Amino acid sequence: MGSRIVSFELCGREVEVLVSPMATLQSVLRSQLGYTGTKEGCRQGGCGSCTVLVDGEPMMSCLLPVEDVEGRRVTTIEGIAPVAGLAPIQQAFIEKNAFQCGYCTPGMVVLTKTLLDHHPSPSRDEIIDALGGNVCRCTGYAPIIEAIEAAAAGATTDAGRDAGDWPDPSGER
Amino acid sequence: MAKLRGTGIAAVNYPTGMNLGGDPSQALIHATTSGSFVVALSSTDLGQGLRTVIGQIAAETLGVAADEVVIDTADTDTGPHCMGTFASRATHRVGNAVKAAAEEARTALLEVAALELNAPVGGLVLDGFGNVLVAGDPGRCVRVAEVASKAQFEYGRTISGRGAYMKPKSPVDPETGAMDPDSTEAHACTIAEVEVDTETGQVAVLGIRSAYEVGRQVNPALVRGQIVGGAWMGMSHALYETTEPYYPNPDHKPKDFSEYVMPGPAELPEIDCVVLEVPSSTGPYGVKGVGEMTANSPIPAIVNAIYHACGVRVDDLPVTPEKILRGLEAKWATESAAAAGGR
Amino acid sequence: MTVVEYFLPRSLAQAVDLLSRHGPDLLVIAGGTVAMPLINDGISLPRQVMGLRFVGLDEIEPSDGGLRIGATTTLTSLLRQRHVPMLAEAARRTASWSIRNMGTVGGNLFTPPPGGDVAVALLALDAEVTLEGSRGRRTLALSEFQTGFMTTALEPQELLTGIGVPAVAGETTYVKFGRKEANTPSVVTVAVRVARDGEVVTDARVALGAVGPHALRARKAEAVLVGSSLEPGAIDEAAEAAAEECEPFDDGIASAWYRRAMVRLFVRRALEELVQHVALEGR
Amino acid sequence: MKVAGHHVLDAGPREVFDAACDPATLLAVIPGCEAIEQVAPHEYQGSLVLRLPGVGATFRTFVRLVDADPPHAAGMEGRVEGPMGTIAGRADFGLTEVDDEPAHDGRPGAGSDGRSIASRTLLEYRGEAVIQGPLARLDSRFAESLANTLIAQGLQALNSHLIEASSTVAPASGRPSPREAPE
Repeated sequence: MGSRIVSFELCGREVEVLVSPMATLQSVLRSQLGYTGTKEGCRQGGCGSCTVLVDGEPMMSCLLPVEDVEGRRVTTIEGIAPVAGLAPIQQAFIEKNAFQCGYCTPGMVVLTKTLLDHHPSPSRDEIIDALGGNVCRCTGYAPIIEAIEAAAAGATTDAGRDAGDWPDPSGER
Repeated sequence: MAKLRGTGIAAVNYPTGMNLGGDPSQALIHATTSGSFVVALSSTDLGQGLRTVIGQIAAETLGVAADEVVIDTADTDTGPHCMGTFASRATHRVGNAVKAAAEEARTALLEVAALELNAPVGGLVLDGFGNVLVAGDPGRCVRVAEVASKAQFEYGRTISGRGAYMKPKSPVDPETGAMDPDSTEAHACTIAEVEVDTETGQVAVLGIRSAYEVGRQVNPALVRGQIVGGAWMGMSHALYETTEPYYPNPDHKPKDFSEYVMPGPAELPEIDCVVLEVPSSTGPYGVKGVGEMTANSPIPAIVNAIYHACGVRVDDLPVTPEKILRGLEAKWATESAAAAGGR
Repeated sequence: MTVVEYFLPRSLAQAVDLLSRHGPDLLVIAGGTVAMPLINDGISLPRQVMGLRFVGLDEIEPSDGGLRIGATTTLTSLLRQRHVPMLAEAARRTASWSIRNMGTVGGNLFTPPPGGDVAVALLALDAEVTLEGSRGRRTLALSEFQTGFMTTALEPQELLTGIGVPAVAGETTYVKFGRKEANTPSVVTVAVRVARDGEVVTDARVALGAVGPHALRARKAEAVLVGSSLEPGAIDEAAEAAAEECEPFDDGIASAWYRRAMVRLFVRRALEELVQHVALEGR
Repeated sequence: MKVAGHHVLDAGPREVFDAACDPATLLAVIPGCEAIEQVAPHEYQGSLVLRLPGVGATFRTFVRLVDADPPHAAGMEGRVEGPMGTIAGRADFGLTEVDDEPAHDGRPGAGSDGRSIASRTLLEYRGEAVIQGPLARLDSRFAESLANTLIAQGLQALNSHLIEASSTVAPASGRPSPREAPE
């Protein structure tokens, strides 16, 4: 009872999905549409691991009834990268080792990509304010802030997906 | 409004792994037909990077590229035994087991390659890029992938290895109390700089600078990540986090991220570290553990810095602004009483 | 999730009609930042819910030197308006970027302490709320709207539709103090507004957040300030009065003892900041 | 959950006690009370509608007066049941006649209109309740703060009702209109 079809634009393509009333966008993305890059964290709007963009603005998909995005444009981590290679902020995350366990990373990347879209050269205060709702328990934020600053300064390599940053396994550094 | 600055120092010796009733980890490795190697473990990666460093140790020992190694930690019911991921033991214990398994698998690989190249096993080397070469005769070589395929389709052999490592139980000497509880110890020293607002009791951590001696680093980027993240977490334990509230009523325990107080990006101090490498005699390639210890020395260093800044010694964590204000009030009361008594 | 029907009316008339037809068991949400955590946790188990995202109450308009703020205006929109800087500052210090994109100004009036920081600024500005239902429309001072912890003067058949902010009379300061800088629940929030004739204070508002069942006015502190020249003695006395009349509580963020101490401190700091600001402007 | 407090009411203990036993009065003064009926001597059941942020719910209530010692003391056992869970407990009330002193708790509404009142009652209450179900997962501050708010609102309404009853011959009925802004 009460199920309805909701349609919206997801990472550049139109989707239609039959949802139960007030299912969260986050659960629909993961369980029904297979977009598992958006993580389920606290489901309280307190951790940011479920961050997605709605019409280009970051929102917590765990607090968003999917009916509320009817006709709107939703972008998840799956839609952040260009067709080939990585977005500069993704490359910067790799180069600055801006993750440890990786659970917060999709939300962080979606958020910081948007930050740079809004503010190509963000101030330290703007970075801090933007990150304030996304919890990282591993890195202590330092390398994430470094990654944002590097991406803003255009100071990442433009290498594509294959550019690993692993130390040489032989141990010769 | 007074803002007082102080500096504190603390050091830690951190044992890698635990004594337990014997502390084993085991590993199995086999080559697939395509020449990649699967390392089967029950040691769980809980986000610390175990799969990365274990993969590096396996690749280094096997003589293949790191991306040719698949770490399978799928199932603790069916995988080789491991005591678990704790006490910073995995790189050392699991690494030793994987290294042993990789050595056996490498020998099995070279035995088949020797048949292909018609050369003695002892005269073969792996170049780390997927080739087995005859030493001194680089024209004679064969791809690892080809060896792996032929082992299974032509020779009917497995390319595999078994590895086990165990820290034996060390009983306490009833006379002296002596025992050997750990295999190796890592060391660190932290200097913290803080600023205390005497009106709010808030502490701002300005800097956390540390020196770490962690044995041989398998992955320096991960080591640095652990140290920087651990410094932040140590600061968080020192000043913010608690599941037991400091107020009388346990009902006030935090239930979600809006109430569980921890620092955000604005509270990030300047974090700096240097890493020294003194290889351990027992770890694979000389490793020690660097996980848990990184949150240790920042805590007493910060608490000492608070004492240095404002003369308030708090000995239960976290050091909340309220504890500092109450400590300052008690201190001023004592001082004014002493001043009155001295008159 | 127990919801069997989720209504998304496209106009206020539709929303009012739905509410009168379904009665008070119809849970009304706007940005969802208060209700959805309770629903996700299985604490609130509504069967019928009405979302206000598409009713068209999300505009901010200048009005008689003040503002008319639609109830479902997002905190981000409030942050971006330039007419009343204190409201922009209050929005800026509320929650996080993503939450501000969802949470609404109207919803902020229902947020239990230690949240609800925008309400504190609105209280200092003598804001009034517009309530509409099947029986018509009425307006109420914000100070009369919040009646207790999580309770308001909203009747079962009514919706909060807008907030009116009169032209700002006097100078304002807004201070939010939490355990951390960004995205923090309040230890205490202080919003002050002082109107002066020359040096003498003719009207004063001291509003406090997170130290009572809802945003409070420190009326004794206000009385101390009126007639004073904001001299240090008057500021100290007002701060002391505010600390005495607030009703702080213990929670995981801070104890009642600490909150009261911080009311004393931050009312003083807010008033001192206001004096400094005025001195700079006067030069 | 524990609640305790006191309140000064602008009527004598007998009037207060009788009003508190009158279903019509209770309907008028209990916040959100939609219906109330007496099902046995000193036993009432009814329904309560609370529109709380994030929660909209009707609660079934059941209250029994026990250990009544009119007009000085009474105990009350009760249950509130709703989709969020159940609150069950007991509260004890003491009523003491007091001199015409300023209100003890300083709350507005208690004799604050300057009118001379023949006698006043200090009402003291102390209650303890067990919360079960989803509601129990909230911080106890929520339930306690909400209970204190509802008790304060109920007693304020009761006081207005008592003042009104003493100044008019006919007993007041219906729910009090929402208070207007004093300005």
